[in-house]
Amino acid sequence: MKMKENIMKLIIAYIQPEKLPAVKQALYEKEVFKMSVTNALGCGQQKGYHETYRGADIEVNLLKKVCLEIAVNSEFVDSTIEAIIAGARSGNIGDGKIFVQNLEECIRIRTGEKGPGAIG
Amino acid sequence: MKMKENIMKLIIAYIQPEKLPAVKQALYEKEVFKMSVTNALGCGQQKGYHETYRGADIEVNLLKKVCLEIAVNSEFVDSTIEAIIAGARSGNIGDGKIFVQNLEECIRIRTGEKGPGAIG
Amino acid sequence: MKMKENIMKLIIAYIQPEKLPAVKQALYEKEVFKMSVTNALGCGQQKGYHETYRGADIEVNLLKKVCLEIAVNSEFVDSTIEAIIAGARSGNIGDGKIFVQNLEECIRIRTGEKGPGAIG
Amino acid sequence: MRSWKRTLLILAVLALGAGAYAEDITAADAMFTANNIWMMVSIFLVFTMHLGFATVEVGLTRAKNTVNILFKNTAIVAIGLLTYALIGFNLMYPGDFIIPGVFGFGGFGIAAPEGAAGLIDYAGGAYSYWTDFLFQGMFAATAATIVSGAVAERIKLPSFLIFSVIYVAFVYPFVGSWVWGGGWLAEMNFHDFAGSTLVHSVGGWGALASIMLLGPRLGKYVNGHAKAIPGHSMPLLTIGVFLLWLGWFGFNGGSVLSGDPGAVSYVLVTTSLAAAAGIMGSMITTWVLQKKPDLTMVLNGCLAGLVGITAGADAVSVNAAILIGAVCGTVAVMSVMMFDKLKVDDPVGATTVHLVCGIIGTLAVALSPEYTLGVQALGVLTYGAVCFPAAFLIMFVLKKTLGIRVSEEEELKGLDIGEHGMEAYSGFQIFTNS
Amino acid sequence: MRSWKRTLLILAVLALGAGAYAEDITAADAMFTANNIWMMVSIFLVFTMHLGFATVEVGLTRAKNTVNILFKNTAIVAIGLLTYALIGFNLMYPGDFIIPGVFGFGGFGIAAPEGAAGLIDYAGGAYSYWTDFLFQGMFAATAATIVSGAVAERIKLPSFLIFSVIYVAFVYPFVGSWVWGGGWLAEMNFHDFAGSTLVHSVGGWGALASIMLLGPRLGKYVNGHAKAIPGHSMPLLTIGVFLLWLGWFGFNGGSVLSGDPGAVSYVLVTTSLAAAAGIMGSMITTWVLQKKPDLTMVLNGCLAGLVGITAGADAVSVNAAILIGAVCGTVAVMSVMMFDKLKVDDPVGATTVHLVCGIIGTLAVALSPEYTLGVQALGVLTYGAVCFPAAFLIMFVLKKTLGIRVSEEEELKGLDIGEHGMEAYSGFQIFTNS
Amino acid sequence: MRSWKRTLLILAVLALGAGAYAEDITAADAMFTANNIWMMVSIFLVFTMHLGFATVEVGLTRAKNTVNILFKNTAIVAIGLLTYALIGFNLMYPGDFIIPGVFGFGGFGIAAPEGAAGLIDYAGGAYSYWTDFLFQGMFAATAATIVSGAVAERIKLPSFLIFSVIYVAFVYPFVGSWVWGGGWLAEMNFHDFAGSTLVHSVGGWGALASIMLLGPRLGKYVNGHAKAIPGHSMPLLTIGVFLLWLGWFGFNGGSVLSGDPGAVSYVLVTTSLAAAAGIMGSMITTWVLQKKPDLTMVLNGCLAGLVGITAGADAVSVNAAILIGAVCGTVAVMSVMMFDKLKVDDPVGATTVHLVCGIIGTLAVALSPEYTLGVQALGVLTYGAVCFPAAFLIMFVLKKTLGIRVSEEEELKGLDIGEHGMEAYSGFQIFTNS
Ligand SMILES: Nc1ncnc2c1ncn2[C@@H]1O[C@H](COP(=O)(O)OP(=O)(O)O)[C@@H](O)[C@H]1O
Ligand SMILES: Nc1ncnc2c1ncn2[C@@H]1O[C@H](COP(=O)(O)OP(=O)(O)O)[C@@H](O)[C@H]1O
Ligand SMILES: Nc1ncnc2c1ncn2[C@@H]1O[C@H](COP(=O)(O)OP(=O)(O)O)[C@@H](O)[C@H]1O
Repeated sequence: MKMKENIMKLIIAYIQPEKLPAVKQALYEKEVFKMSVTNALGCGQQKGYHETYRGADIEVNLLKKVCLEIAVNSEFVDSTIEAIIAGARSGNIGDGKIFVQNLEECIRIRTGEKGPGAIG
Repeated sequence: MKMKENIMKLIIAYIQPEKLPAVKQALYEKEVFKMSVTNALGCGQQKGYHETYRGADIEVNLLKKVCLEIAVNSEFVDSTIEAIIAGARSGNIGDGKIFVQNLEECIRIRTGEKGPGAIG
Repeated sequence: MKMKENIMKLIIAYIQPEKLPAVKQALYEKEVFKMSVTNALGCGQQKGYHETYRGADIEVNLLKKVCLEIAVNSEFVDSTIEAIIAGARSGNIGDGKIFVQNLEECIRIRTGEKGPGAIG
Repeated sequence: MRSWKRTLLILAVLALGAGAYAEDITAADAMFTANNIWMMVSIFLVFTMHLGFATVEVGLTRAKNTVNILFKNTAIVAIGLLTYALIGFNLMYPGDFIIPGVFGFGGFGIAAPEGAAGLIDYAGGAYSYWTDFLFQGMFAATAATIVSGAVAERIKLPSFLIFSVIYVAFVYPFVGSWVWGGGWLAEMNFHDFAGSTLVHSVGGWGALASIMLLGPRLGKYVNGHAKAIPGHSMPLLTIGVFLLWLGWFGFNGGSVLSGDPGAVSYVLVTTSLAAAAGIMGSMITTWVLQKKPDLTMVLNGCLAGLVGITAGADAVSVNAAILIGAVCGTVAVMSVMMFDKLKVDDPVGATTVHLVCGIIGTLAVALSPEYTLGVQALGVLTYGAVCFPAAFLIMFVLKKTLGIRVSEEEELKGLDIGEHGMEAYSGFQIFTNS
Repeated sequence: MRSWKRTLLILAVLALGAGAYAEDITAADAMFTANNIWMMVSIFLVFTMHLGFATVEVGLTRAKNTVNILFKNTAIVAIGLLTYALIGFNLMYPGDFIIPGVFGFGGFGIAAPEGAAGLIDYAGGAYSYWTDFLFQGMFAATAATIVSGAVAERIKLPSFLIFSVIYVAFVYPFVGSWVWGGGWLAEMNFHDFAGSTLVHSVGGWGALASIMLLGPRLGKYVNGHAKAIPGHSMPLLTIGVFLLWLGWFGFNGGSVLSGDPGAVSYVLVTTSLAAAAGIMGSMITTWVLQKKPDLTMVLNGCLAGLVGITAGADAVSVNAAILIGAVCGTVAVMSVMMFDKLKVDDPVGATTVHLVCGIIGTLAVALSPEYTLGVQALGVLTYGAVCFPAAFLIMFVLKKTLGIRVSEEEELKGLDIGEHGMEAYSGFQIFTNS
Repeated sequence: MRSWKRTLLILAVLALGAGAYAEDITAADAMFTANNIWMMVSIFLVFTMHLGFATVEVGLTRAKNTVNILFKNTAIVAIGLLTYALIGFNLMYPGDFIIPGVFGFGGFGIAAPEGAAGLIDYAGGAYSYWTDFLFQGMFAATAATIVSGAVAERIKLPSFLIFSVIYVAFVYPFVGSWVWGGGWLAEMNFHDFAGSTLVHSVGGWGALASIMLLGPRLGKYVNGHAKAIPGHSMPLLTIGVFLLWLGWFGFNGGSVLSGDPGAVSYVLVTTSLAAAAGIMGSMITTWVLQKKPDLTMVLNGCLAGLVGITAGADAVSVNAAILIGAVCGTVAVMSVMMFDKLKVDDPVGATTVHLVCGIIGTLAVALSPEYTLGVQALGVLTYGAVCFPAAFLIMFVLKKTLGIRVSEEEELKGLDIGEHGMEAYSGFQIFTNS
């Protein structure tokens, strides 16, 4: 177990929805082609906004974000992170976060193939 | 590596959708302001319900849930968990679960800042 | 910590949406009843498709997938993985991936119960 | 579609020499046919309003209560027509009164007078008996539909249906007889052309009484101030408002009760300009008060203008019509906010549009020299004094017996699952936590 | 809009002295104009039904097949009108028959008789030739539209279009000529006022034959019992049903084939009350059988009542109309369940609404003393005996040649991507796994 | 609805002996009533088109800009009617010109001529003054609505509203007077029956000028070639197209300016067949060019056929109508692709449908022997030469002053949040990253 732990990582990134195309582009350039995307709502330093609907107060503090999950072998971690930052940074609050976790195992359903080889 | 592992945690909680406002409130009180939310479908002890649609049987066993992901520094883990429980518990089946994982790394996209400092 | 680490795992699987019923069925047979489901978009070997909309090119490379998250005690890991594969494999590109991670802790919100006992 | 009979007819005609069959047609017959066609067109337009109400109410509420609202609005149309056939029509147009000018009843069920009496002679060649019934019947359901929007997202289905039956079968036609049935208010020259008061206020008072007893939706008023609960479909809302405007052409235009070209087309013009002015008035007001112009307010403003002109569409000048529309549109925006201040939770603004603007419109009839503010005000007060207590009583009894409010859990999960066991948008990912 | 010509006209008029121009207008002209306006209004209403069908079918099916259904329903309207102009009209109304009472053909294309023969004399002053064609043409497409709903979510687009062309161009007008064309059933005094049988059953038989050959949708019947496949938009469904009711005013009201005030307004009343009774009947039935009242059943019940009254709207009493509506509404709920028991998968309940209730309605005409149950039953059987095999044959040939069912993979991904390469709700998160 | 007055009337009648009241009704009165009813029905149909435009535009754009589009289309109707009442009507139908055949103005506001002059004598018994105003007024807003679709998803709300006011209040009626007002083009026998040029091209030229100044939406043209930006609701699009077709019955049918049975019903037939042919033509074309048939193209094709037939609906033969429809449908598909090649971004294809097919239709009038290609072409060129620069100028000034385009950030987040602070589909999970 121990070893593997260092071999594969799961990278989770929350970015601004409108940055998704740019991030995908940046990842492709780094030859990271595989990822999963979900849309999420985020709440952070970016304070959200106040609106009124029919005169009543509406406080939107859960902002639309996109969540990327990318499993990579450790040698790709840095380049993947760089790519995400390159694509997602605008310098404004709300740009988002990247989280990195260990991955114990990875299996390709189609082939049953396991481990690092199954990631790509 | 070892060390960091103990420094940052990723808390994943599945709760009843209608409890989200209460949980957010409870988290704010514990000064946990940052989180990501997605809506999910859950299936657990709570057995779901049977309905008929045009006379045909419809078994809904994937119930609407909300998923919270919160990255925190370890000293916040307990208070965060308490807050979630405080906000989400109704005592009924279906209240949900909290999962805790290690977090290897955290990066703030805007600044490139890394580690515990980037979490908050 | 160390110990627990080996006791509980979080299994994340990305599958084809249309396979969800089959996978659920397979999991039930292995007595895995608890899971969370979200829908995701995936991009992998499966190249997506080109269409034209009003004559303009539309490249869909984020394909609809379903994401399963299942927390299990380690003795269930293999049977769970087998069940997912059994339900999700079609032999075609796009079948998806399974990722396994360590789980540090698990809490049942309703009871406050912790650890392996709270998983099921 | 028995075209073959047609064929025979033609042969006959040709036999007689073309046009021969035409001899016995009189100008009065032709006029009767034309008038009646106009009234039938008005029936279709008023019918369309029920779809308009349904989509407006759905658009301004949450996805999780959509099926329930659609169900209520479908049921109401059926209830309205059937009870009106059984009782309402003869209660509202009793012919001669039992208590003079106050109460009369022509007996159960509907049946056309024999021969010409049910046709050309029924209304001086303006429309047939059956046309009259159906036109009036389409109006009847409206009063209950107005209530439906205000009580949306929290009322128990059976209680609402019972309320509707009673309100539509008895209250609406009973009070209606005082003016349109030729009762005492009519004799006092109270003027409510197409029903700012008789239809809209009657519904509005019912809505107000109901939501006062029902209380606000969960999460609407959080520690003392109003929180927004956004409607889930602006397209459905907009479709509804356009359909209502369209329907209003028949609601007001048909209320001329004949196809008289001058009278009807004038009513269509005042109606349209009031609606347009309502849009403009509310647009400016919402832009000023809310910084950003709120579509729901502008659409409410359009309806406000329409309700406002309904009482005097035939009587006021073109400029007065524009003024009435603009005032109603402006007031509508403020009124919606005011009701929120008063913690009276009305998801669709029914009380604002139908009650508040119904009153304004009824009073505004006095802009025409033929009518006096005093009598108009008397009418407004009378209807309030009768309809509010009546609705309150019915709802109160239901509250004490069947109960009128769904459980907190059901309200959170939504009435679609709770009352109907189904979703409005199966498969769609919708955040139900608000 | 050549208002300037108008101006000239006015000048002319003023020259002659006001009203002078009016001298040569006869009452018959005015009556003709009024009648024809009524028929044109009916055309618009029947046209609206096509939108109603489209939204009903979309609402009761899954989001992933929406584009395909909308496409089919749009194509059908075009196919219906064009084929009816080319062949249908002259096949359905041949004038004189080649095989007496059974088959006739007036030649290809449409052309109005010269002068008055195509105008006031064409139908005894009821409507013009062109009005007749368009009114009939709007009906034609309906038969195919009914099939469209039943075969939704699994049929191959090209095969469906070919089926529609043949069914609408040949089968519908051919069998229609037996009654409306003045054929043998008309001579036997078989009565189908607006088409419970000629339109709805003809469509219903086509639907039944098609879905029997097509088989149920994947996942509809899992180890022996029916699983629900919920429709994705209750608002669209409801919009559709209201539009269909609206359209029915023209479908039935226009079938009087003139603006006759008494006859038309009576038909509107029976039609409305039957629809209302259909809602009530189905509401009670679904509430009892399903514990919670199912909106889709109530809306089917409304359509069931409308289909039921279509055959006898002009002939039965008001009470009979309510009875027919209530019966059809009640039967509709049970019939939907029965077809599921029989594993005949009809996503929208077309066979129930149009076939089952079409038959009930046609037989119910015998409630009127003028008509006999025997002849009505004969008509029902005749149409079944001809249309079912005809539709079956066409579909069978298509199945053996082009194929009629999409691949399993396409069915799972949805026909929108498969047949059209597009999504109906781009950007929306929708679970496509059912 | 003062039925009691009715009652009195009836009593009176009975006193006089049945039918007595009928004596003073003339055939001309009846004809006037019938004609006017037809024109009022046309008003309702044209009104419905505004809802059609709104839903079409919403359906073809992204969810995040829905509120903004609905807001614009609601505002335009109000602006159209009010400005037309204030200025437009008297600018378009000045009666007598100041600059002969080119410019006239009848004064501000609307007021009916006294007595018969505003009624039966106003238009030779065809319709009343008020009917005329409202029918024309409903047309007016259309020109701006056409622009609205083309500039969707990126234009600043205030600038658009200002543009609309100017274009609708001045440009549209001014140029309209040249033909419908009896101006110089009318005198040259230029024929544009219901407005392929006067309404649709006028709107189309405005749209073209606007989008040229506005530029394409972000992400529409990526390194040189067009990317698809799919519309978010095919059901709304389809509802809109059906409503537009429905409305066109009044747009064209009402342009006969009387209920004349032969003329109107013929126009309805040519209109319907052209729409059907437009569907067929575009269906075949998209199927061939895009491999899979694109619903949005087919629906554009239907509108293309309708716009195409608008100029000659009364003048061309049935076969010519079908030809015109088929050609327009085919051209529409190619034209949409061509504009994309030219990097002129028109989200809804307004320039294709209204401008390109408006021109084709106007020229196609020459298929009728009464009119010459030369004059028709002259008309087309004239309107282009005036409207394009006019629209360009207005937009250009706005661009230099208020600005016409929202910020990039707002465009990405969507105009609903940006301009209105609200969402169209609250609660729904929608990917906003495209
Ligand atoms: N501690 C955290 N846990 C989970 N999600 C987070 C956390 N911090 C930030 N996020 C996600 O990242 C998004 C952007 O973070 P925010 O603090 O608003 O901007 P910045 O990172 O630039 O300060 C948030 O909306 C949220 O979705
Ligand atoms: N082992 C698990 N893996 C993933 N998700 C789970 C697991 N157990 C529970 N959940 C999530 O928590 C929700 C509530 O769990 P449930 O068992 O229904 O209630 P309780 O935890 O009160 O017994 C489920 O719907 C599911 O979303
Ligand atoms: N490295 C990865 N990181 C995250 N998600 C992945 C990764 N690889 C695959 N996936 C998910 O699995 C899905 C199927 O993967 P794909 O490569 O298309 O098929 P296969 O695994 O059969 O080659 C993808 O659409 C994506 O959602």
